[in-house]
Order: sequence, then structure tokens, then C-alpha cells
Amino acid sequence: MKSAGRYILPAIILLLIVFPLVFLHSNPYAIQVAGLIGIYLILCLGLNITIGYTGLLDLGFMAFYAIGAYIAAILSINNVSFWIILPVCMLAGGVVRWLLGLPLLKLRGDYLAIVTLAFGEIVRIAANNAVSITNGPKGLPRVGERFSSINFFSIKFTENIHFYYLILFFVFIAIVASRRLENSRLGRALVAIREDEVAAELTGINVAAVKSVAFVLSGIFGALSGAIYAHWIGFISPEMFTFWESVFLVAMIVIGGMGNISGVILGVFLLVGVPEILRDTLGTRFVDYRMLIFGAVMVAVIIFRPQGILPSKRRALELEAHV
Amino acid sequence: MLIQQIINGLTLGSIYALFALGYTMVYGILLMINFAHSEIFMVGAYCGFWFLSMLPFLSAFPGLLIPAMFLAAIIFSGVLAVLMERVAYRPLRRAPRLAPLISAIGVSIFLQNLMMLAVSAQSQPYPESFNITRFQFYGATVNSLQIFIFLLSIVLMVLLEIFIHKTKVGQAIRAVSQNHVVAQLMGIDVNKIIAMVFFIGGGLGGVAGVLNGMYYGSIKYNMGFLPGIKAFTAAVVGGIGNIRGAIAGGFILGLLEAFSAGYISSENKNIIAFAVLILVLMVRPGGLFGEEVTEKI
Amino acid sequence: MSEKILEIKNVSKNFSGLEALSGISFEVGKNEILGLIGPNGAGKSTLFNIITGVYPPSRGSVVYKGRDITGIPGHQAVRAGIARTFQNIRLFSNMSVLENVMVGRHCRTKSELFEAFFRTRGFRKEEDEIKSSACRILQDTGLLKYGNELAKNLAYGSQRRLEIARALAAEPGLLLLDEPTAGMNPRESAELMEMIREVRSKNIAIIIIEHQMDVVMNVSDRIIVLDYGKMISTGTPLEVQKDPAVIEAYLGTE
Amino acid sequence: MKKSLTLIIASLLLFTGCAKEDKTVIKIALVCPLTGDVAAMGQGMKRAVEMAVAEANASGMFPGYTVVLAAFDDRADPKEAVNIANRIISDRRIFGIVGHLNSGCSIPASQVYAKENLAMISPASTNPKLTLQGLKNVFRVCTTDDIQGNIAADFVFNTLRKRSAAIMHDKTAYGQGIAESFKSSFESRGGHVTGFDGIDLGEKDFKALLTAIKSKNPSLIYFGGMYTEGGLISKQSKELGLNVPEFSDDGIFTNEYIKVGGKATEGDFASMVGIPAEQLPKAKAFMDRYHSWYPGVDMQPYDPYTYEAAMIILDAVKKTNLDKSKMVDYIAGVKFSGILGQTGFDKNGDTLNKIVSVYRVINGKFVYQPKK
Repeated sequence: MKSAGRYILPAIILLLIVFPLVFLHSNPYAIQVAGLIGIYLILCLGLNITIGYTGLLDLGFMAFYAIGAYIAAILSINNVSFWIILPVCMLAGGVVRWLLGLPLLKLRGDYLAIVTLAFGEIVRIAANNAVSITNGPKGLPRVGERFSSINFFSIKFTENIHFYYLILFFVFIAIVASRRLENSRLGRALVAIREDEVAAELTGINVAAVKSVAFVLSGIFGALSGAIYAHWIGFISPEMFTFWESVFLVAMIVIGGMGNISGVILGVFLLVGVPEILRDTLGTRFVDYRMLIFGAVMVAVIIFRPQGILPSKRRALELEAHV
Repeated sequence: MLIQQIINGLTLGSIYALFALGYTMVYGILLMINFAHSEIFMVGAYCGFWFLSMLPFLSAFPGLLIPAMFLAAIIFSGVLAVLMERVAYRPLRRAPRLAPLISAIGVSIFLQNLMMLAVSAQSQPYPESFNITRFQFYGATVNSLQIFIFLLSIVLMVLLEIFIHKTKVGQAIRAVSQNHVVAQLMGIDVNKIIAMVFFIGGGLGGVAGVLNGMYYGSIKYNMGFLPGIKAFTAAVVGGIGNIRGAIAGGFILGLLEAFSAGYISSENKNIIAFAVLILVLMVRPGGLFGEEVTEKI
Repeated sequence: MSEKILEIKNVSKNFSGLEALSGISFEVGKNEILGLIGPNGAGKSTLFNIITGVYPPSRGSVVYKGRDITGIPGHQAVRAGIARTFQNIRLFSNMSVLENVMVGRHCRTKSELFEAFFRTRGFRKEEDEIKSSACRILQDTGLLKYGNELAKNLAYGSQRRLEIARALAAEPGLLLLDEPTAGMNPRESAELMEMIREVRSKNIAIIIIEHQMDVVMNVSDRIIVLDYGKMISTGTPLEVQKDPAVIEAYLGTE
Repeated sequence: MKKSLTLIIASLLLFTGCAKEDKTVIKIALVCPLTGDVAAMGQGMKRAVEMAVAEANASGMFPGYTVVLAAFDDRADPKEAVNIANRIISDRRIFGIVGHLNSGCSIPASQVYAKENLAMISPASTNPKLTLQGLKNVFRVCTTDDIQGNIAADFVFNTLRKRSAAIMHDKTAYGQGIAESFKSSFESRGGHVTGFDGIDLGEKDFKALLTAIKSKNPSLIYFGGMYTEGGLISKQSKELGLNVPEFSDDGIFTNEYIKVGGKATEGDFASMVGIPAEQLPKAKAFMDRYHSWYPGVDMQPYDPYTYEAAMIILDAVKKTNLDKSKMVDYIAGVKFSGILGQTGFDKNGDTLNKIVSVYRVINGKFVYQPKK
């Protein structure tokens, strides 16, 4: 299998790169949805580190998406280059996530979920009220202001396709980072914490510190996707960061398969894809029934596969016998 | 002004408390956050609405109308909650912890849209159930509806306390919430008890819905969402799973909201409410009345 | 006896009024096997939890290899060299047998996020070392053939051995075993005792809580008897068996 | 690694079904929230465009063609709005867009429509930024906030001769915008503003805030926002003994407001764009047709604007005889007389129809109050 396997990965990557070129003119919708799925992939792969690997339920992850988006917007209006904004947003996301984590990581499961929910709401309401900074409900950029565009050497990022490749690049990084984290000392420690936090502490894992690393890592991915999306859509307003968005992210991870990269990817496609497909199939006559059906589909899928469609299973390692 | 805010806070608090009881009881027995409980609250409100508008002839004698309306709301919401548990949660009894949460989210989306499509997307005005008389004292105005809401919720809470702590079924509920398996070994039909808990929690949620409809005079298919988050916050502040905690949490949140809206800034009253929640949980991770369960090693 | 690895000085612990331990003092030699016996509720597990940093003592101190480690958190106790097993098995059930032991290596390794992301040479070398040392431990404990099985699918006896294997992975100086032979038949108990003697031969000191008298009397160099939180007797297995206070605690007065 | 990437590829291919093109169809796209919190208004907009499309087909406006409504639900979420916008520009048979409702959705979507120079007329997004992006293809038939706020302040100060007002808004782009413009123009006239407070959309209990407002005894409450919250504020302020009229914007100009607020709304005021329906035969006829099409259903505040936007697009399709590229230029210069009176657009795309009339609730009905 090894020889054939060598060709599949490069073939896939090539296909992902070629994909938008085929549809450049005929179907910009396909590229737009693909790009949005990419954004959700980065978000969910980031959140998966907190929920999937460490088992900490987070119901306010959109707060970090918002922090990334708003910092990117404010900096971009004062025409800071995107390639400086990105690390700044990631740093901000990580720091805020770390501060939130300090007092809260000793909380158990559902209590942490509630505190993250509360934090998510606080950020959304603050974004709506802090008119002087975020221009409140009127969103950014204000009248007469413009986001400075991203330019990468000669290319100026304006079309969907530019952002598609930018997002694809970061999706790839998110997948590689998750894979490498999974197969590392830290990854095993995270899963051990999910399995039995007390046993993990007494097996030598500094549970508080390791949890904090995972928690902060998620925050960085959250802020990163916020910064990219702000530049892509060109306008952000508080109504984009509602509680329901955070809940959808959790649903994507759980339905897809917690702690399993392919599972999370499938979950994102399902929960972003199904409403879009329903939009087409239902057309105008049944447009009102889209969300009704979507709710029913969610219940059906989770009852059919409670552990997620692609649950995570530990990879087999080959065993070295010692002479 | 202070007295007026206390009155506003207590009325708001009683609705939150009744609403929070549903969350706490379901969490106590299944360790599950029932997101769809806010839709049961909404359905309860609609049930009261139908009852009032369908049977105008009854409004001739309010004495009979009001109890009948609340009874209908309790039964309707209670049955809906039992149905919801049977269809969406029972298959997931053995599933990983987060699965029922996702199922609850699906049910919540489904019910909201069902009500929007089946009834109407527009907000419906609540018919006057009985004429409201106003009393003045110390410069604050209290109306008979506010007093009725406060008294009804207190009565229901006392009944629940008695039911849970004094009756055989109540004991069974407490047993099941401690440990399903052992309770079953003691001959308790766990499924029946869980259905009972959903019925009670659902019924109380339905009553809270009717009170909300009567008090604010308008209902809508998505009316459950915002108070739902608040009621859940109240349940957690009080100590999730603890009935007295939910009641206390409800009133605390109601008063907190009234005072922060009145004295600080109404724009940020929700921020203040959520900030208090985070502070409480940092100081007492189990909530105010929740007991610290230390794990046996 | 060579110099002492663990000193317990006048340790007491009370839980809201209940005095679980009062005035416990003893020492453990570098590769001594110390048996800890006593009726249920005598405070044996409480003592274990204090030594392994689950919670601090109300009074008194714990000194390990001359360093005062009273009240340090659990993971630092393990890094210092104190590893343990649990009364009711607490393995990482959905992780493989090999991975359970690899997690045991956690406090002995140091690659962080950066090394993991860029798979530095040091990281890859360390990962291989973790895997190979884990395999060696599994081989020594006879669990290598189950390497890729999920921990929860192992037979009861093997799960007990895996817990010990995981503890050994942290290269401890002192191993605390909490009723390791509970629920084992005599043959399995004997095999486990063999394994414990082997562990001692790698000069790791052992404290073992055990209810099966023949097992603990046979394997221990010295015995401590606890009753209602107090040390009522200490000495070699023979001395302790004849000590009237012990007999009274166990069998009650005629 | 391989499995996860194959998954991405397989699923991406799912979305590439290209739309089959039926030449005999003229599509008018409507994008607004049909589910979610603001669905009531979205449903109203859908009814208005369905009516316009049905009337166009019945009157044989396009012989040989059928006019079809393509309705999309953006759930008031900017992300979905941009998705839909890209979907619309890839459908060759869509000639123009009526929408969106929320400014947060209209602004990003307008940038997508601009790529294909597709005409977009918003009946309800009042954030000034929408038409200040320098996009030629963006128009709106509803006025921006400053006009309504200004006229309301003038009416309160000069006609009602009130000197102090408490201002509230629902913290949306629409409500807060109008409240801010009322505040600045009321204060510039020398009026005293006792407070400027925001409330949360969907909130029901304003008693605590109204108690605080009552203590400053304003002579009027100005509310920027929609009928549900507006009605509750009117009801609860009277219940608290704060018997002052509430003055609000076209967001409450529907008898839903009176239903929610009940008897308490007696004497309240609402500003509404355009000349009063009674003085405009076409508007009166529209109202009657609307109620005959949808008996027993209350008209939402933006239904007339939506109907007008649809009619302008249909008119443009006819006058440019189905040449999409000329639509934008035609609409920019159009002089359309419809149910909102004479509608034309300035260089930014805002409606020139700046007339705002004030109405008062008199025994349960909105009655036009001519400015003295």
C-alpha cells in the first residue's frame, strides 16, 4: 500500500488547488461556499483541541472569532499590513483565552461550558455597546473607512479565489498541526486528561498547564479565522457572533466525531453543506421549511451515530520487542 | 424608586425561578443541559394564549378560567417534555455526554420553526385574562398581576419542595438522580421517573411561559431564547441540580437585572448578569447551594 | 539499612472534624518493601493521598530524598519520584496499552508544542525513546503482546499489571501500590508478588496496602498497622503478627 | 492525513451542480430573514414581492416570459447573506435583487452584486454606509436615519412644544441610528434629553429602566426601533404611571404596535416615510389589494417599500427590454411614480423621496397629523 499511498496525498492537494480554477466563472457560489467551509474548518479544528482532545465543553468560542475579527478590522482600518495583523490577532486570541482559562480551568465540564457561554455573550454585547471602538451595531469599517487589502508580493487579494487559497493554506496548517499534536507527548497527555483527569495528574501530567496549552491553542485558531474572515467579507457587525454560532461549532465537532480530524471535517461539511443543499433543493416554495428540516436532521443524525459519524480510534503503533 | 425596582426584580425573578426549575431537574437526573426547555416555555405561553382566545365565553367567570388555563398549560407542556425525552433523549441515554446536548439543540431549532410555520411568525398579543388593579405604596406602583405571579410561583415552589422531599415518588426521583443503576436495583422504574421529572419540569416551564405572556402581553415563537439563557444562568448560579438553588438563583438574577438596569445601565445589564455568574462560579465552582462533590480516589 | 528515601513526620489529617490520621511518623529505606495494613477506614488511603500530593496534610511533613515535599501537587510528586496505583483501577480506558505506559513517561520528557509542530530532531528522538522504553516496560511486565489493545479490553489481572507498568514508566524512586492483589486468585497474587520483588531489585522502594495477610506478610520487609488513624504497631512481619494490639484491632477482644 | 483531505475533495464536488438555465424565465431575487428572530418582517417582504410578481404575470407585462420570485433566507446573518449573493450572481436569469433587510447583510452582499453590476434595491437597510461605498448598483427606497430623526425632532419641538425627552433605542443599526439623529437635532433646537438608553432586541422587561426614566420625568419618550419593543415600552411606561406619549419611527407604523401596546398606545406618535396613503390613490389601492391577497394578515412596516422596489426592478427590466447590463443606469435615472409617491435616486443611490409624515394613534388607529 505504501507505494500507491505515496501518490494519493499529492494528488489530493493538487485537486484542491485546481478545484476553484475550474469553477472560476461558471459558479462563484461554489468557491464562496468552499471558502466559508474552510473558515469553519479552521474554527472547528481549533475548537476540537479543546472539546475533542481535552473534553472541555466550550459554548462561547465565537467570542475569540469576534476578537480576531474586530482587532483585524481596527488595525486594518489604520492600514496595518495583513501579515502583521495576523500574528497580532493570534497573540491577542491566545492571551485572552489564557486569561479566561486561568480561573476557570479547574471548573468541571458543564460549569466551564456555562462560563464560556457567559463570556461569549459578554463579548457580543460589548462589541454592540462599545460604539466608540467598534462602531456598535453599525459595524466596521465606518463610513469613509476601508480595510486595507491584503497583498502578497504582487497579488492583491480581492477575489474569492484569492481568499480561497489563503484559507486553504491555513486549513492545511490546522490539519497538520492537529495531526502532529495528536501524535505527540502533549496530545497523549490531552487525551489522558479527557479519559481521567485525576489519574492524569497522578501519572505526572501537569493537568492545569496542559489544559491551558490546549485552551490557548484553540483561541489562536479562533482569532486567526476571525482575522481572515473580516478581510474576506470586508464588513463585520456584532450580529455575526451570536450564541447560536458557537453552538453550531460544537454540533459540527460532536456530529462529525470528537477528537478525530476527518470526523470534524465531515461534521463541518454536513452542518454547512446541508443547509446550502436544502437552499437549492427546497427552492422558493419551501424556503421557510429549511431550518425546520435542518433541526430534524440534527436530531436524527446524532441518534443514529451518538459517538459521531467518524469517531476517533487510536492509531496502532508497531511494537518493538527488546532482546 | 428602590421599592419599585425590588417589585420589578421579584416579578422577573419568580418567572426566572419557575423556568430555572426545569433546567435544574433535568440536569439533576440526566446530567444534561436541556436546550429545548426554552421551547417548552414558549409552547406553554401559546397554550395559555389559545385557551384564552378559544374560550371567550369562559372569561365571564375568571375564577374558573385562570386555574383551567394554567392546568391546560401544565399538561400540554408537560406532555410535550415527556414526548421530547422519549423521542430525542432516551435513545442517547448511554451515548457520550455531549450527544444529548446536540439532540436538544436540534429539537429547539425544530420546535421554534414548527411554531413559526404552524402558528405565525408575528408576535401575538395576549388577551386580558383579568382586569388588573393597581396599588400605590411608598411611591411605587404594584399591580395585582405582579402579586399573582409572585404568589403563584411561591405556591408552586412549595408544592414542588413537598413533593420532592415528602412523597414516595419524590424520594424515587432523588434516588435516580443519585444513581440510575442502584435505583433500578431497588425496583424503581427509572424510565417512568425520568418521564415524571420531564413532566414536572416541563409543566413548571409552561406555567412560567403563561406568566411571561400575561405579564408582557405579547408572545412570539422565539420568546423562549433570551429568558432561557437567563433562567439557565440562574439555575447554575444557584447550584445546578439543586432545586432550592434554582429558586434562589432565579430571584437573585431577577433582582440583579432590575437593579443593574435601573441604577447602572440598561444596555449592559446582561453583561453585569453574566459577569456575576462568572464571579460566583470562580468563588464557588458548585454554585451557591450546590455541594462540593469531592471525588473519591 | 541504607539511608532513608521517605520520612513521614507527625502527619495528621482531618476532614471537617473527623480525624482521619493523627501523628503518623515512619521512614522507608531505599529499596525496602513496607506493608501497610489495618481494618477498613483506618486511614491507609488517606496516607497514600497525602504522600502522592492529592491533598496536603493538616499537620506534619513529608520528606522525600531529604527534600520537604509537603503539599506539592500530584504531578510534581511524580516528577520527584513518587508513583502510585489506585484501589479501583484508573487506566486511560480508550487509549491503547502502549499509550497508557507512554503517558507514564510524560514527566520524564520535555518536548513542547513547538517541537511537536515542527517535528524537530530532538522531538523525533524523544518520541522513539518514549515508545521503546514503554515497550521495554511492557515486555518486563509481560504485557507487550497486548500493546495495541485498548486498556479497557484487558483482563482484570493484566489491567492491574498495566497500572504498575504505567507507574514504573515515570522511573519512580518510591512506588505506592493500593491493594494491587484485590480480586486476584492466589496464582495471580503470587505472580504479582514476584513482579514486586523484581521492581525492588531495581532499587525502587515500595509501600503496599494489602488485605491478603499471607501476601503482605510474605513480601514485606516491615509492616505498619493503622487503626482509626493511629499507628498501633510497626516491625517485621513476625513481630507484628504476635503484637496483642494488632490481634485486638483485627479480631476484637475475647 | 489522506483520509481528511479526500473528504474535503469529495464534499466540495457536491456543490458544483450548475444551475440549468431556462431562457423564458425572468427571476426577481428577494433576500431577507425568513426564519430567525426577524422572520415576521421577512415574511411580510415575501408577501409583497409575491404580489408584485403575480400582478406582473397577470397583467402580461412580459409576453412570452414568466416572472418568478427567487426568495432566499439569510437569517439576518452576514455570512449567509454573502453566500446567497454569490449564489445569485451565478444565476444568469436573476435580473435584480430586492433586499436585504439588515444593513449588516446588505453591505457585504452589495459588494458581491457590484462584481456583476447587478441592480440591488434595499427596502429596509437604513445604515448610511450602504450607499456611501461608491457602488453604482446599490439603491434604497427607505430613507436613511437622519431624515426621520430630524423631522421627528422638529415635530416634537415645534408642533408638540415638548422641551424634554427620554430617548431609547434597540441597539440595532436602524434603531440606534434614528435615535442618535433625533438626539442631535432635538438638542440643537434647545430640547433637553433626559437619557439615552439602549435595550436588547427580544428583551421584554423594561420596567426597571422605565422606572429610572420616570424619576427624571421627561415629557415624551422617543424610541428608535421596532413595533414589538415599542409597544411594550408604551404599555409598561403607562403601567408605571409615566403617562407621556411615545414618539417612534416607521418601524412601529403597523397595527401590530397597537395590538402589542393595547390601550396604552393611545396618543402615541409614529413617523412614516412618504405621503399618507389616503392622499395617494395608488397607495390606497395597494393596501386594499394587499388585504384581499392576504386576508387577516397585518401589513409589516417594510411591505410597501418592498413592493415598490420590486416594481422598480420589473419596470427597469421592461424598459431595458431584458438587457441586464443597462438596468443599473436606467434605475439610477428613473422617475418612478408608485405607491410611495414619486421615487428617484440621487448619485449615491438614496431615494429622493424625503417626505416624512407623522401619524398619531387615535382610538386604536394611526391618523395622519398634518404639520401645522
